[in-house]
Amino acid sequence: MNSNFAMMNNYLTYKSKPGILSWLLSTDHKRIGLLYLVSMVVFFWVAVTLGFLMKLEMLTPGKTIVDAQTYNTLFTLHGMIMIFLFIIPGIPAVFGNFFLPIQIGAHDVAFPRLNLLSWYLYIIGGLFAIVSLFLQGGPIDTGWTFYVPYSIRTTTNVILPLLGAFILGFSSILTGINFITTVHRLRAPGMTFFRMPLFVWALYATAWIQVVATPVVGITIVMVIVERVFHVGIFDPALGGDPILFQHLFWIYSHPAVYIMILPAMGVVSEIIPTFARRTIFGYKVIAFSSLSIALIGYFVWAHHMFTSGMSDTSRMVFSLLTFLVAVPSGVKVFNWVATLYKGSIELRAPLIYVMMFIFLFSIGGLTGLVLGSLSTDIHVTDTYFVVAHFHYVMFGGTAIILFAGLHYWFPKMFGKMYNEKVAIWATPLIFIGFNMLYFTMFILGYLGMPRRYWSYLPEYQTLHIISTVGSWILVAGLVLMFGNLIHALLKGKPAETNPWGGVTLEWTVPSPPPVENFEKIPVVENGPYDFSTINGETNGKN
Amino acid sequence: MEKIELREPISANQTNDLAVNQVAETHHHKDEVGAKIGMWLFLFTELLLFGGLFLLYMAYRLQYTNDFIIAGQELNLVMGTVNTIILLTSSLTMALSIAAIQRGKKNLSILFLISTILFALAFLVIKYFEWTEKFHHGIAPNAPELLSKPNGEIIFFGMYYSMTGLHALHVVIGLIVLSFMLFFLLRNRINENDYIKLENSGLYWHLVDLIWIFLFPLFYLIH
Amino acid sequence: MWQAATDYAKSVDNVMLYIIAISVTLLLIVTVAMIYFVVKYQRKKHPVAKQIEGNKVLEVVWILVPVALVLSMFFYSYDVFKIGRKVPPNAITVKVQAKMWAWKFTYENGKTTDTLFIPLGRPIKFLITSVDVNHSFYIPAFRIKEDAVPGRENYMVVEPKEIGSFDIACAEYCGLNHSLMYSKAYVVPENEFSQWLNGEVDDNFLRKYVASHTGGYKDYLTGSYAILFAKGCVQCHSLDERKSIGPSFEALGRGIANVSFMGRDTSINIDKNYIRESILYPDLHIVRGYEKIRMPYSTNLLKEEELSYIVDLLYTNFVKSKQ
Amino acid sequence: MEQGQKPHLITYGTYVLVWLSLISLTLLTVTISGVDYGRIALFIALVIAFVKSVLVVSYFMHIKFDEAIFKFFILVALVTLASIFILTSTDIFFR
Ligand code: HEA
Ligand code: HEA
Ligand code: CUA
Ligand SMILES: [Cu+2]
Repeated sequence: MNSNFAMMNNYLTYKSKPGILSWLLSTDHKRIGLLYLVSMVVFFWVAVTLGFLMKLEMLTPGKTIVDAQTYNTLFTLHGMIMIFLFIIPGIPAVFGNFFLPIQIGAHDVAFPRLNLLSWYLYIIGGLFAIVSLFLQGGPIDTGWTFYVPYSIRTTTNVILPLLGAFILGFSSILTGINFITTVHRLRAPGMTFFRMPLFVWALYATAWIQVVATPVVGITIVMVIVERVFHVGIFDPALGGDPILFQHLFWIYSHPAVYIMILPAMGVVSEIIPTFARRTIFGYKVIAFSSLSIALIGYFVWAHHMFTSGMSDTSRMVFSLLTFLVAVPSGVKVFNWVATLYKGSIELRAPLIYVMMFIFLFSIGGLTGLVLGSLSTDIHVTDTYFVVAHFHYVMFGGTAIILFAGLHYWFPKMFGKMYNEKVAIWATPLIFIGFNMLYFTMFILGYLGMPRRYWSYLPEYQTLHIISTVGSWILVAGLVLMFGNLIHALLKGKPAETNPWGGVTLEWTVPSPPPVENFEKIPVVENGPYDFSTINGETNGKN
Repeated sequence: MEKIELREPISANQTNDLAVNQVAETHHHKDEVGAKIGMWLFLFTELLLFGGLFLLYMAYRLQYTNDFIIAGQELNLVMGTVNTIILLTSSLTMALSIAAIQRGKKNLSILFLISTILFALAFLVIKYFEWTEKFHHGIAPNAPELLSKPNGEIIFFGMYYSMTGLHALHVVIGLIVLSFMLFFLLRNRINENDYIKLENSGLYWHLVDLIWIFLFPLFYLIH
Repeated sequence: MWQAATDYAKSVDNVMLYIIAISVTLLLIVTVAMIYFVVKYQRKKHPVAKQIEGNKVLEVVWILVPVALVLSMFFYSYDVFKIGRKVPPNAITVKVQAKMWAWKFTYENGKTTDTLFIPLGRPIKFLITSVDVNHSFYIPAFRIKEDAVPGRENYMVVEPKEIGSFDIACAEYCGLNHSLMYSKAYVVPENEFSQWLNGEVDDNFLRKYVASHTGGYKDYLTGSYAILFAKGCVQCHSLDERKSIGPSFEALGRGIANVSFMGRDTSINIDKNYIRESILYPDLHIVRGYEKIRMPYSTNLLKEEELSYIVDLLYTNFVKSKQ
Repeated sequence: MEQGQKPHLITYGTYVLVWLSLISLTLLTVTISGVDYGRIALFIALVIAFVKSVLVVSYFMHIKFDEAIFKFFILVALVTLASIFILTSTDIFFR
């Protein structure tokens, strides 16, 4: 690589416009990725604080620190921010924006200006939600699921946050459109579909869900607003509306949305494991197709959130069956990842440790998903802490942990700095122990019959709640250590090499940090994405 | 790691199906197929947006079959039919406008585009009269007169106002987009060699038409 | 806590065990293999990786085996589920009506209660609805739950197999006092049940009956405190000094309450009238240090004689005994 | 439209023909709606609407002459739409 070209055009230092504007008006996909990263971390921090407060409240039955109304707004905001502002944009908006074009050998995404618009919509949507906190009526208290008729009856500020969610949906759709088009149009010569890195495959599948699922929740949200303002009777049972239809429409989006959250994370895992095992991924095509089939089947299972809603028994049966089937492709991925470690040459570095933690925690989360997909058991544990435990395992133990893994994997590339790996590794046991104390207890609580969204509870649940709360403190310690380490590296880190881990996908061929247009000349691709044969020497490896 | 070499760009037939033979210099070149893909994806989101409402319609029509039939009689079939024809015709002129610019006939294209815009306006005007007439008869959301009717009829009009309202909103947006296109045409920003903008606006306009094709029988032709 | 008071509940526990057993096995296989490989093939010991691109047989196996496993789970679980949906011909019907934030049960002869009384060994069909927002009728000990949706009547079936009292909770978020929307289900023998239904015995008789058959923490239930449990009072007001959502009953013994009365701080003598007013109009005097929240089990939930009974009970046992 | 390749042009006449068919179909469906076909009336109206939309998509939106990828895309969108309808039906038709 021509180092002159790189030195002059590093995307971080490049100045196209005066001051901060060269960031806020930049259409460079890498800068937009960083804009997302910064804003997301801020929102995440807010939501995490809310979660932390909720756990404090749960220390004792009855009032501990806040009253019931405040608690209700706490979990609503916690859920909304985590879902709409943190985990759904999450990996696609940050790593997808940053690495998708580089990994397929392109200069940028297909519609760079649209990309920037997505970010602005994201910020506007977030602001809507935040502004509503300070208006007359108080913060929204419906839970992140906005079930009618409560959401059309409550006197809190519902309309503004709903509008915010709508706008965020728009932002997500635009990102999806951008990624699909980019994958179809901007692959480098020789980069066939089956030479794309699996992260790209995952993003591609995700983008399709974003495009075809998000509009449905968009219209649902709009209808709730219309219902509140004009009382048209679409959902309001007092006028003949059917609240269960709302739940259908809501979950038609919101179930696929959980795969919007997890698929990109699975893509990142498929990148990290081969790099540290120095070998090609086991069953490339199967993994690629499992991403597509998760996206596809994931579209057919939404009503497993409604097993007790009063929908028809036929429906319950069909959706339970389909739910079980959607678990299979995820299982295939897990098995393939583990098989990729077989006979590898494994270097246990920080990103890989996070990935191992992910495999364990996500498997627990996913396997308890089977308990929820099963009709008779779900009826008992639905809307209890069992569900709360399930989704924290998959969302936090799954996606968020991989977000951390991805940060540690790509940090040197993104910022050209290296962090202290020892500290990064030391944070993991804290996170692991804290996490399991915090959330595993919730499985037990749930099976014992402790419903969710409860501000107060029966005294017999207290011991478990205390363990859980203490777990949240340990977890916080671990996360602070981890983030602190990265922030320290940002300020004081040693310069990073072009390819610190020995990865073979395209991003490791460009300098750290990458130049403005990524490649001086678009590369020509002649191999599959995880071809380590040259690194290992000619004679070894391939069978 | 040397597996990926930097070479001179290779010829297009070495690339796969749709990947553009993309090199640094052509980076800023317009990718028309790409733009069209983007537009179609956007149309799908619109389709699913309305899809949600159609789903609601299906459920409620099943639940309140008779009320729907009674309420459906109140809509003005003549106005509905005229509006359908207007919208279909506007689609024709839209297509013709693109056909004209493809052949380099700028003035003809402008003429057709203007007629599309006029048809769109006509559609909205008729819609306006239809709605206000209903309002005068007390059939408006939350109006006491409507609320005194059976639940099924309230829902029918709820669906009617939401769906035709959302559709009308799309007509308005289309109107704005088409006006911009007219401006671009006049300024030669859209021309024989570069008319993808007009094509994409056309796609959007046809989608609006398409939605109406279904709304029409579902609301006006109930018996 | 861990009660399974119907055959159905026991079957659900078995399904749970079945799924968990398979899950734990798979989890162990995955985790052990992962750690084993990471240790065994670490770069120091195994510097050159073998490039294995896949193995058709293995991949087919780990698609088909999970498919088989999940299908078995599905059928097992669905079988059990069907039991809970079948309405036996000899079932009696109880209507359940939810509203913010209380339950109302209506029996076949029109009698209504806020605590549920059901006969042992008879299948009961609950018809569940709501008058305002969504709620969910949840009895953990029976492993059943069904949403109460306004404008609809959902159903579920229970066949209690154990005498006892079981918590009823609301499991669908319904606003401010969602977490306080508890009630109790008392399972009594059919004989006692029909006596009660015909008005020959009263609620307290059944409560005592249940308490005498179960014992333990339900000691209270044998005594006159039973009603405080039945009506859910103790959810928020403890019988000892423990501070809970509302002031503890024990605190009544001080004879004087420091309250905020119509926005002004004053002290007030505790007498029967004060107690009665506090139940009927919870917002009237707010004891200092507590929040003003709407007490769910107040006004329309207590019949006049129940109210007098509770007032007497509290006055005699907490206020007078301390004087 | 790869570089250098001329786009497929549809003649004015074709467009007008398509438009004429659309108008006739509209008039047809309005006329039919006057006749009482009972339960299948809705079905007939929807079939006509479907035919109309196929005409619009194929010609006005010239999908008929576009790359295969676009047809595939439309298929994806339609399958999605169909599946949410069918799966929701398992509830609303069996209540
Ligand atoms: C990242 C997000 C995410 C992911 C990936 C998942 C994944 C899954 N979820 Fe989860 N889920 C949520 C987020 C997520 N979920 C959220 C947020 C809620 C609650 C929403 C709310 O109400 O607020 C929820 C709720 C929820 C419910 C409703 C519960 C209720 O309210 O009653 C159900 C029911 O079926 C369910 C099932 C599943 C299943 C079967 C999977 C599967 O995809 C899991 C697949 C993975 C595995 C199975 C593990 C790996 C596999 C193996 C190790 C071996 C293979 C083994 C076999 C197949 C036997 N989830
Ligand atoms: C990605 C999603 C996500 C994540 C990460 C979390 C994280 C946490 N959640 Fe989450 N939670 C949800 C999504 C998530 N949650 C959703 C969707 C709901 C449902 C809402 C509803 O019912 O409507 C929910 C509901 C929910 C409940 C149930 C409420 C109820 O039903 O009554 C509880 C209970 O305690 C809880 C607790 C927590 C806690 C303690 C954390 C903690 O955050 C974990 C502890 C971690 C920390 C505290 C991090 C500390 C880190 C720092 C301080 C970072 C510093 C950073 C920098 C310097 C950059 N959550
Ligand atoms: Cu009633 Cu929750
Ligand atoms: Cu789901």
